[in-house]
Amino acid sequence: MGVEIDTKEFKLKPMKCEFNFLSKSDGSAILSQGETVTLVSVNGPLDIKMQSQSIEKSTLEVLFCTKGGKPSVADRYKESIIRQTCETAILGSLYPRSGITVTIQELEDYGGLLSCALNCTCLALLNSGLAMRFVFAAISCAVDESGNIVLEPTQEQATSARALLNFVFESRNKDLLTGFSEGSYSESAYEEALERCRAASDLVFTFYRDIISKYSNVI
Amino acid sequence: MAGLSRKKLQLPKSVLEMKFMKRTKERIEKELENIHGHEGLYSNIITNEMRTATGNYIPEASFIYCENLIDGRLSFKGMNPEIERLMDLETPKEEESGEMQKDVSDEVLVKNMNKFKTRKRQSLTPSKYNVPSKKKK
Amino acid sequence: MREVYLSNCEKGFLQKVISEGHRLDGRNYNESRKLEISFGSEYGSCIVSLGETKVLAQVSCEVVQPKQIRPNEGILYINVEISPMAAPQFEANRQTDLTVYLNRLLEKCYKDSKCIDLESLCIVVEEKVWSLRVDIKVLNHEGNLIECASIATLASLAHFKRPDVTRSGDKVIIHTLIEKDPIPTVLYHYPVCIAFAIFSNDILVSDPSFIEESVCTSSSEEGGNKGGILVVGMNQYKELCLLDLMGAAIYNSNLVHKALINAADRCKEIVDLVKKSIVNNDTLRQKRVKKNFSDIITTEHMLSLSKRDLSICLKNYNVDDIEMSQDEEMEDDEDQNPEPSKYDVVPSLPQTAEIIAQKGASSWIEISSGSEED
Amino acid sequence: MKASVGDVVLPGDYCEEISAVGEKAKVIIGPGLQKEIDHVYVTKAGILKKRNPNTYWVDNYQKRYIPARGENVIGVVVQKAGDIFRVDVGSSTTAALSYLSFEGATKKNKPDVQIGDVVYAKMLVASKDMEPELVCVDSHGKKGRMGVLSDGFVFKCSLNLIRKILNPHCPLLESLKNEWPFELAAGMNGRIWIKANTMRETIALGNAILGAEYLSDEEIKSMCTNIATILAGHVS
Repeated sequence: MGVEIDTKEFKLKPMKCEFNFLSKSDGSAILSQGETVTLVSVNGPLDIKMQSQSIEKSTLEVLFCTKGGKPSVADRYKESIIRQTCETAILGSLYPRSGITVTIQELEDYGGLLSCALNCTCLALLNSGLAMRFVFAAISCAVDESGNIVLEPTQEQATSARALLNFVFESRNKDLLTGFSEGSYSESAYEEALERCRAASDLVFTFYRDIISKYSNVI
Repeated sequence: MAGLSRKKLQLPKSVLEMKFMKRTKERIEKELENIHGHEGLYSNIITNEMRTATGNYIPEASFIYCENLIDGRLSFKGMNPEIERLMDLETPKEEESGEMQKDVSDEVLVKNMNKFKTRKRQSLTPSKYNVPSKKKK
Repeated sequence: MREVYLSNCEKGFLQKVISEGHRLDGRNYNESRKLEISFGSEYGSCIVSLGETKVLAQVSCEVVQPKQIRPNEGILYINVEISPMAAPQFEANRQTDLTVYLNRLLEKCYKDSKCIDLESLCIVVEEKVWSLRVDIKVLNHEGNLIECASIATLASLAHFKRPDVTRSGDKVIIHTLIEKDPIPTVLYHYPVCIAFAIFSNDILVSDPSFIEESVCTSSSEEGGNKGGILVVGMNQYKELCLLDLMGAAIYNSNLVHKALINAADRCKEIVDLVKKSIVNNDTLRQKRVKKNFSDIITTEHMLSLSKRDLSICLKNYNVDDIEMSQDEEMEDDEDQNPEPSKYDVVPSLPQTAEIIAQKGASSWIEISSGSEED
Repeated sequence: MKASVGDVVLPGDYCEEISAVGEKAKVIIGPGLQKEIDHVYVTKAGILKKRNPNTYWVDNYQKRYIPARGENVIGVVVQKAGDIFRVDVGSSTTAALSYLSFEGATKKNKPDVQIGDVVYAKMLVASKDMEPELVCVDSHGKKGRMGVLSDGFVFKCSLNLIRKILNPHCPLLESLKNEWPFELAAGMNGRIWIKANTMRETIALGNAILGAEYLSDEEIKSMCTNIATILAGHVS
């Protein structure tokens, strides 16, 4: 499917990020994608009770907190997606018998919350200095009634879309790390969405590199 | 059977045959025996290349070998005399070699050394130049 | 709750610093850290940061059956949560005694003091009342959580607006925020909890930082513990609604008296700031400017870390002495690229006036009440 | 993505140059890099640096300490368990410090170390699978610069700041050392112990160190002179 996709006409929401937002966490980042804002804190490697330790790699614990108080199943679903992505990204084998806790706090939800949480988690992991195999970037896109792909849909486009697809790409050779979707879509729509999101993930990786360079030339 | 990778000092056979060397002979044989035994055990997994390849990459987990940092414990203006004594012990070497008061500047020294070498080769009478060495205590 | 270790030299040095009239970060005894209140895009959600201590408060409402004993009153529910985000020593969804302590104090200060008019929350007596739920999330624990949490609770309650309700016969219609302007909660008075750390029983220190809190509540070797945390709940009319002491007993009464006087003017200051920030948040909303938590993301926090709010600081160390020229340079290159511009592939910048049709009171035109519920 | 020395690197980038040099000669790959079958991959985000005898590493920002062998650290004694002290060094587990590993310590005369004391020790054993071990003596049994640090004050900071002030070219210590007498111990685990004659001088020292993290060299110098004037100006 080597359809040539030029990256000019891609629409990514403006992203703003800040490192070290929380002084007490080992690594923290606050990221705003468009109007959706998330705050992630990473603590680790920490010591944990015996029974939850594992010999060959560190135990990853992800906690997703919504703004409202009542914990719901949706949070557990988001936690499992984020844990599965971080499990492959973090070199857990370097910190055996220890625990890493990732806490995600939702501050504003105007669509694309999960992909904003994933990108913010990746930035917080970079800030915490934990060894990682690669960096990952989450892109969401919507398939509207007429079947064409809308990248990074706004709240209205998302609610009225036929399907919502989210992809997480890793930075080594842009392989698909995690994919989750809602709604129904055709096979070809899936293929095209995959390619467009993969091309758009470059923009996110360049954003990461820019943020890191902004902070490292100061330190 | 791959020879032992490391050249081991082996006693000559005749010495091993002697009566009093009996016990060491058995020990060496047992050693050889269990090395070969081991090799046979995993030979399908461990290839020779694995056994002989020495990695060129040395992983190093600490920054102290990368950036040459000064020692972490310091004391200034007589706060802790013991530490200051240790600091003076370690740093003078650098200072001396660093800004040692040189009455003869380096370039002049280099020029003289060249002249010295050429004169030595032409005259080939070493006696004249032994004198300075005797002076050195 | 993992162990937080405090070394003897930290305890000894801090006691010495406090007894000599100074404090570690250069503040004097009754000086508090910088207080910032920022509001989110929804009503009733705000982040309060007191120095580096940060707390998020979110108010939500729903219609419930009232209690039998109070058929005509709404319900207020306050819930404090401390996640591992606050500090590495906290474990996930684990009720520590700190959360119970905070919960209890906030309930005393906001429920028992009757600062909220619960009758105005009643829709149908004995059948339907509004239940307000305040969720407090500690984001960063740098000491004095109770003061930061109470300011967050007060600010979010004062900022919260519930949907309007019209009753016709036995039918009750709850209007969405767009149909009818939401109704602000009615607050009789604005109570705030102010915390003081007491050192060796005669020194009163306001807004203790994390290390000051742990040192004054730690038991020193030479017998017992002479420190403690005194929490004073007071409103802007100088009425006392809460007094709580943790740690050693106080035996000279003028200490409490001094604390009450300090608390009075500190509370006045806080309440004015809360009211002012709510007022200018409302004016911004009238002017249709999108206010959002993303505005708290700035690059100057990192610069301020290096200059203004150092955790160890001389009393009159101010950063402007460093030749101003350096500062300008630092600031200048920051302004040129406030945001990584090449990533704004979306033409409309959040701050521009162009407004995307959003929830909220601003767009009246094409909304039918069905499609846009909260 | 391919990276070269001096670049800002992200995890997942690989460096051709290191593997090229690696074919022929010995290469030391420092923190932040990992040799995998095909390339040397970057595992931490920061700036890729190189030092002459084929030493490569990534200078990244980090607050949490991972024990590494041979590093001098500052720990707080938290427990006496049998014949070892448990010392908190800010890593995931507490480190073990045998009471014999002090100068002149024997079974009978035990070193005078209380719970809560601060020690400056060297990390003898540090691997991911084993519990870290500290010692306070060098190989000849001398304590050198290690041992218990009495009074003064200890505070936490990022690992980068430690490497910054211990860098020989950093102007911080140069400009402070002839201002007022003070003593300093910087542990690679992001903890600094400071001690001066008066309380104000100690606070001034802490202020200068923490203030230096995000400043350039000239700004550090002007900050130090500024702090020295404030200190000298006030008799109190």
